[in-house]
Amino acid sequence: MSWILILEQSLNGLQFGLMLFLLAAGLTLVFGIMDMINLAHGSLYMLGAFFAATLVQATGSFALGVLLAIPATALAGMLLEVAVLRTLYARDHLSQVLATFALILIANEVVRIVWGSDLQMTMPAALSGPVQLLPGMPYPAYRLLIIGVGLAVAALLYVLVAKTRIGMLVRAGASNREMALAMGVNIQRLFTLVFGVGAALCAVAGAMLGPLFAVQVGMGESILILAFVVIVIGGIGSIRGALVGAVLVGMVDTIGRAFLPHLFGLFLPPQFASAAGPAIASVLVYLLMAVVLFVRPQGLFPARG
Amino acid sequence: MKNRLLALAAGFAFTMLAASAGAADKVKIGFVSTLSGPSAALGVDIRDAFTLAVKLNGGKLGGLSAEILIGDDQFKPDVGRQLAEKFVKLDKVDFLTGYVFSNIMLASIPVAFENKVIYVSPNAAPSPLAGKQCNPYFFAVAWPNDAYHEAAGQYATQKGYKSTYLIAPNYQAGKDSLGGFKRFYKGKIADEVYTQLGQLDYAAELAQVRAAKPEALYIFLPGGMGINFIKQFVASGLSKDVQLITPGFGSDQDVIRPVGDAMLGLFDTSHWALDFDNPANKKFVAEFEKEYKRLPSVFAAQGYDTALLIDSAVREVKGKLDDKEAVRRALKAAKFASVRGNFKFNRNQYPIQNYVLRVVGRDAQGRLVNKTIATVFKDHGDAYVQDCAMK
Amino acid sequence: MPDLLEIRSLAKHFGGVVATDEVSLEVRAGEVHALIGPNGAGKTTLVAQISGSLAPDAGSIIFDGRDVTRLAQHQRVRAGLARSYQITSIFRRSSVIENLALAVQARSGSSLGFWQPVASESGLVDEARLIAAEIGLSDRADIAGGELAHGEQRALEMGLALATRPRLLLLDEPMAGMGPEESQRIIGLIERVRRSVSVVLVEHDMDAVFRLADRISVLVNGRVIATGVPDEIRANEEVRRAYLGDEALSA
Amino acid sequence: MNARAAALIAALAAAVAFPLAMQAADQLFFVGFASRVLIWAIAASSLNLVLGYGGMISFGHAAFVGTGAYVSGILIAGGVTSAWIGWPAAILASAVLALAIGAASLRTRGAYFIMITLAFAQMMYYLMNSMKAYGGDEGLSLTSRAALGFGLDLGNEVTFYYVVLAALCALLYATHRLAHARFGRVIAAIRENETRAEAIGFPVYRYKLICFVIAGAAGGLAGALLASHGKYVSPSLLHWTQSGTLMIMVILGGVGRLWGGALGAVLLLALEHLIAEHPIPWLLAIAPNYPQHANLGVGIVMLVIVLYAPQGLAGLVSRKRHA
Repeated sequence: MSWILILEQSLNGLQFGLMLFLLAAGLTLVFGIMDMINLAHGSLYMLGAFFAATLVQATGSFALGVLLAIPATALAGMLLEVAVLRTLYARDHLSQVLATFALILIANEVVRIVWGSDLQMTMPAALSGPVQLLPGMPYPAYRLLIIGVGLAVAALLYVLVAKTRIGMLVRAGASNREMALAMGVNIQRLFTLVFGVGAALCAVAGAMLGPLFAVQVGMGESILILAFVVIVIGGIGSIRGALVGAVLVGMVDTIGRAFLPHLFGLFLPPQFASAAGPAIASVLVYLLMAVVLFVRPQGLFPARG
Repeated sequence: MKNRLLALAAGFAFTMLAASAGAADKVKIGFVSTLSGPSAALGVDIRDAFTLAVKLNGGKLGGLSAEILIGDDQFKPDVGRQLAEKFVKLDKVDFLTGYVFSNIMLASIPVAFENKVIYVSPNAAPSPLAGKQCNPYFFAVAWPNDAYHEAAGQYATQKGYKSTYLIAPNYQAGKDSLGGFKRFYKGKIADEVYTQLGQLDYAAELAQVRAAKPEALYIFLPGGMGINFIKQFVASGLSKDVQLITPGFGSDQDVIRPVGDAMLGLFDTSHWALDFDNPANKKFVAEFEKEYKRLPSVFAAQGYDTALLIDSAVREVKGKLDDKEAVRRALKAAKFASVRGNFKFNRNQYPIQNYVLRVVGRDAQGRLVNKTIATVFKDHGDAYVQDCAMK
Repeated sequence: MPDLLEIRSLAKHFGGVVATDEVSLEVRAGEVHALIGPNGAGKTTLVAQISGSLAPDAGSIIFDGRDVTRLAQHQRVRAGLARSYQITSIFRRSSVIENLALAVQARSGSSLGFWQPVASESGLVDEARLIAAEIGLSDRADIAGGELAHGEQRALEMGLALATRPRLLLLDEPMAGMGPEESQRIIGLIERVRRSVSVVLVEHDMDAVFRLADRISVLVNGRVIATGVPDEIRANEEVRRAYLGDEALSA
Repeated sequence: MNARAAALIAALAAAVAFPLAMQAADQLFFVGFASRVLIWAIAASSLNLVLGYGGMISFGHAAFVGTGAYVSGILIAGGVTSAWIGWPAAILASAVLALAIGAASLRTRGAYFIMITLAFAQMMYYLMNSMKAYGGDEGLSLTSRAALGFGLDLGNEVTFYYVVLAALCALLYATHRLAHARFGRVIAAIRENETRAEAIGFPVYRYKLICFVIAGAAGGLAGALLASHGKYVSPSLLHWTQSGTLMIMVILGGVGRLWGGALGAVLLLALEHLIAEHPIPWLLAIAPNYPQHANLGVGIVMLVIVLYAPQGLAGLVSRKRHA
């Protein structure tokens, strides 16, 4: 096993983890501030990808299409918040779970009616080749772009949350909802805004991953569960926890899939290793979650005391 | 409580009435295929070609008016199975057909077998059904699951590739494919990797390929998987160092359309090509393009042949579809002009036919198409027929 | 009198805030021990640690000669340590009798009965009726907890604790939000109960405290600054300064 | 009371007569269909046990149904066809899984609990997906249904239907007994006021866990029946959206009501069938593809129920989590 291979797989893990972070960040804020479980978050990711695929085709420019898809998805998210989700904050979790599960069904069918079950999205031609990172180690340019965008958005989010007044309110809300409520100022508008930001982050993830995966109905359903795992690991309401959790999950998943079967092959009989390797690798992140839960039930970076 | 029960009872009664109304002098086909999701192009091509054949036939199959019930399995075995259940038991179809993917078909066709409904497979032809589990109610119209891969292995050997890396999804057809390749490949296998069926991100696998430094890379990744893989393969820069080989469907029109110029020069093996020079094929390609404004893929050719085969059998038995033995004999005779040219059924009801090497190039109008270069196998059957007890 | 409850150097922090600061105190068998202090002094936090719903960071709790620091709340209840809540916590949809019968059920044998209807166990209901009579709710026995008047709910709140047959009752502001008349009812109830049960009483109503308590501990900023009989507390300069002053004057 | 008893007897009589009528009409498809509906009724009723009776918002119930299906399917595929071995084994396996998942997730509450049950169930989905020995994502096709003995052939649709019906009735009767027994009172109390239940001396965690395990075990039975019914098991049974569907059934039928799960399953599946198979002509004229978008209707109905008719969600766990 060469170092280059390990490095390359780590970059792949980082790329996946950063995209997971974009999803988990919005989700964890909504949890933290509104104490609301939103299963339809994955639908916003799907919507973002469909918007992006459509707009990239319509404008003929990848960058422009993606940039337009972000506010479009944010708007859709805020509309959803105002129309439906707002009434759910005060309700019990069961209602939230059911209503947002219903939203998934609705979103899937609406997308199917509007766009059909899937769309093609192509990456910009200039980025469809490799970049020579190190001697002997070319890396796909597009994946580097994803890593760059992920890091930039994470930094932006950090500045937004740590340095601005809105960020201060958001942090206060995440760590102490009653206090945020007591502050009273435009709390409703703050919620809508946070929701819009969450949706925008979904759109970034959906648009960036669109050319790598398929833009299709139901694309948000599996990745949503991984975002939950990230939040459980990172701690509800914590952006920092979401970042650490997401990168951890991305790394563990990618590296596990890449190396575990070989690792098992070193000290287990081959027929067992080839069966157990992929099986364990596929559940590795869930085992990680179980361990974190056992050691730190509130997650690695609990936002609340 | 009572009212709700009444409403339900009424619902069932309604359903029954509606279902019991059926005509006698027509042929009913249940067509289940993958019609949505990233791999939908395959099922859509089969469906379009099948319905085209029926349309060109004046809406009839073997002289009987044809009713085609279409269902989308959504790439999910359980959905495919439920549709089979409905078509066979509720709609009481005469033939079942359509499935693209072996796993979905394998989950679904026991329903047909148990109810003595013949399944005519337009694509999937897994090895177990060729050998020990061969079944009188199963006809493979296209090609045995291993065949393309055997041809590809033969080709890789002829080219003298010293080491080849193999990737296939972790399911029956995937195992069959790599088994087929290895049967005829004499070089070294660099590694043999099975990925999740339906996987779309291949970053991790590509990194492993780079580390293994093989001379050639053989992939069996149908539909959306292959499209994504080839794009990512090109993006990773591996295409400079490693020769990619695919089975025929792996670089056919459904892949060429989304991937584009990156496909140029790719070699593949197939039992059919656009440029096959026989009247049936010329008519098929022209009519297909006229109807759907796109070039047919190998899947379309298979769907078209499937309709023609059923047509010939229904005509042969003069519409007496209840005589299953007669229908079987008629199907096995395969008295129709196939777009692939000559072929015949082996005793396991899998085809014996030729396989060719193709390369992606440009046609006269500058479009990317597969061109036939050479014949790899002549009158090639499958390796499992000796295990089949059927005569 | 021997000590029924002994608390040794109990400590609890929330982040940087010290909620319980090296608290040590003893409750003697048969006494009513009042716990007073200004809002935020850590009284409820202390009760939570004694009852077992909150784990202390350090220190130990000895009940009847047995270290119960590591025991779960339900185990302490079975050992005879029951509590009532400052904010009424009853089963609002169940009737008074059902509320009490449930508490009786909790201490009478296993509840892993999956088949025999609980309604057929007359013993549970009979005992629940006795307790209903004790707390003065006999004529309201079949009313749902949520529909009772506030004072009645407070009585049921205490009744639920009593139904577990405790030896030590932790009462967290039993008279919270009550008018004088309703308070009298609860005071009367405590007077009756104290004959058989020891009581830790957290209460803001100083009249009630000084009328009921055998001894009083004063908690300020998580620390016990004084313990003694009512007259000692009344006379304690530090207590007057820190807390009692205004109210004692106004009383 | 009398009206209820009459309705009960009428419903039972209809359920018993149904397959005979269908057989007479040569519509065996509907007997198979009804068996499937009843099996889902068992699954939904088992979820109702934990969701409605226990007040735990478990979003991973498909894992228990799926595990039961796999265990019984694997046994049949391995030649152990006896239902007397396969079904108890399925129930036991699901119970053990529920014990493990419950023990970990019941330490948390609120949104955490929902997410963790979801995640662990999805873990089972991926695990079975990658278990090549048991079919992987291809699923496991069985050559026969389980064998019951006593001259009963489960391969016969009508016999199978009656066995499923008997299982459902047994489960509902047991649930009825349980709800009125000591244990039922305790979990009802925990659902209503967990803090107080602990404070009067009930080991709340243990009771919740037991309830969780019983529900998981009953889900395993549904899975075992499902494996035999379709003679096919696949990981999609374990997918988390399947848990969501089960939840929809329970809500439609009535959370915490004895008949809730069964009613919801019948309602949802019958509706799905009617929409797909018998499109309304005038609606078809406006929206030609509407039968393919049945889920849109289901989603909207669910949303409206949750938003505007919360009292319709009877027995709802109404307490909101407090820190």
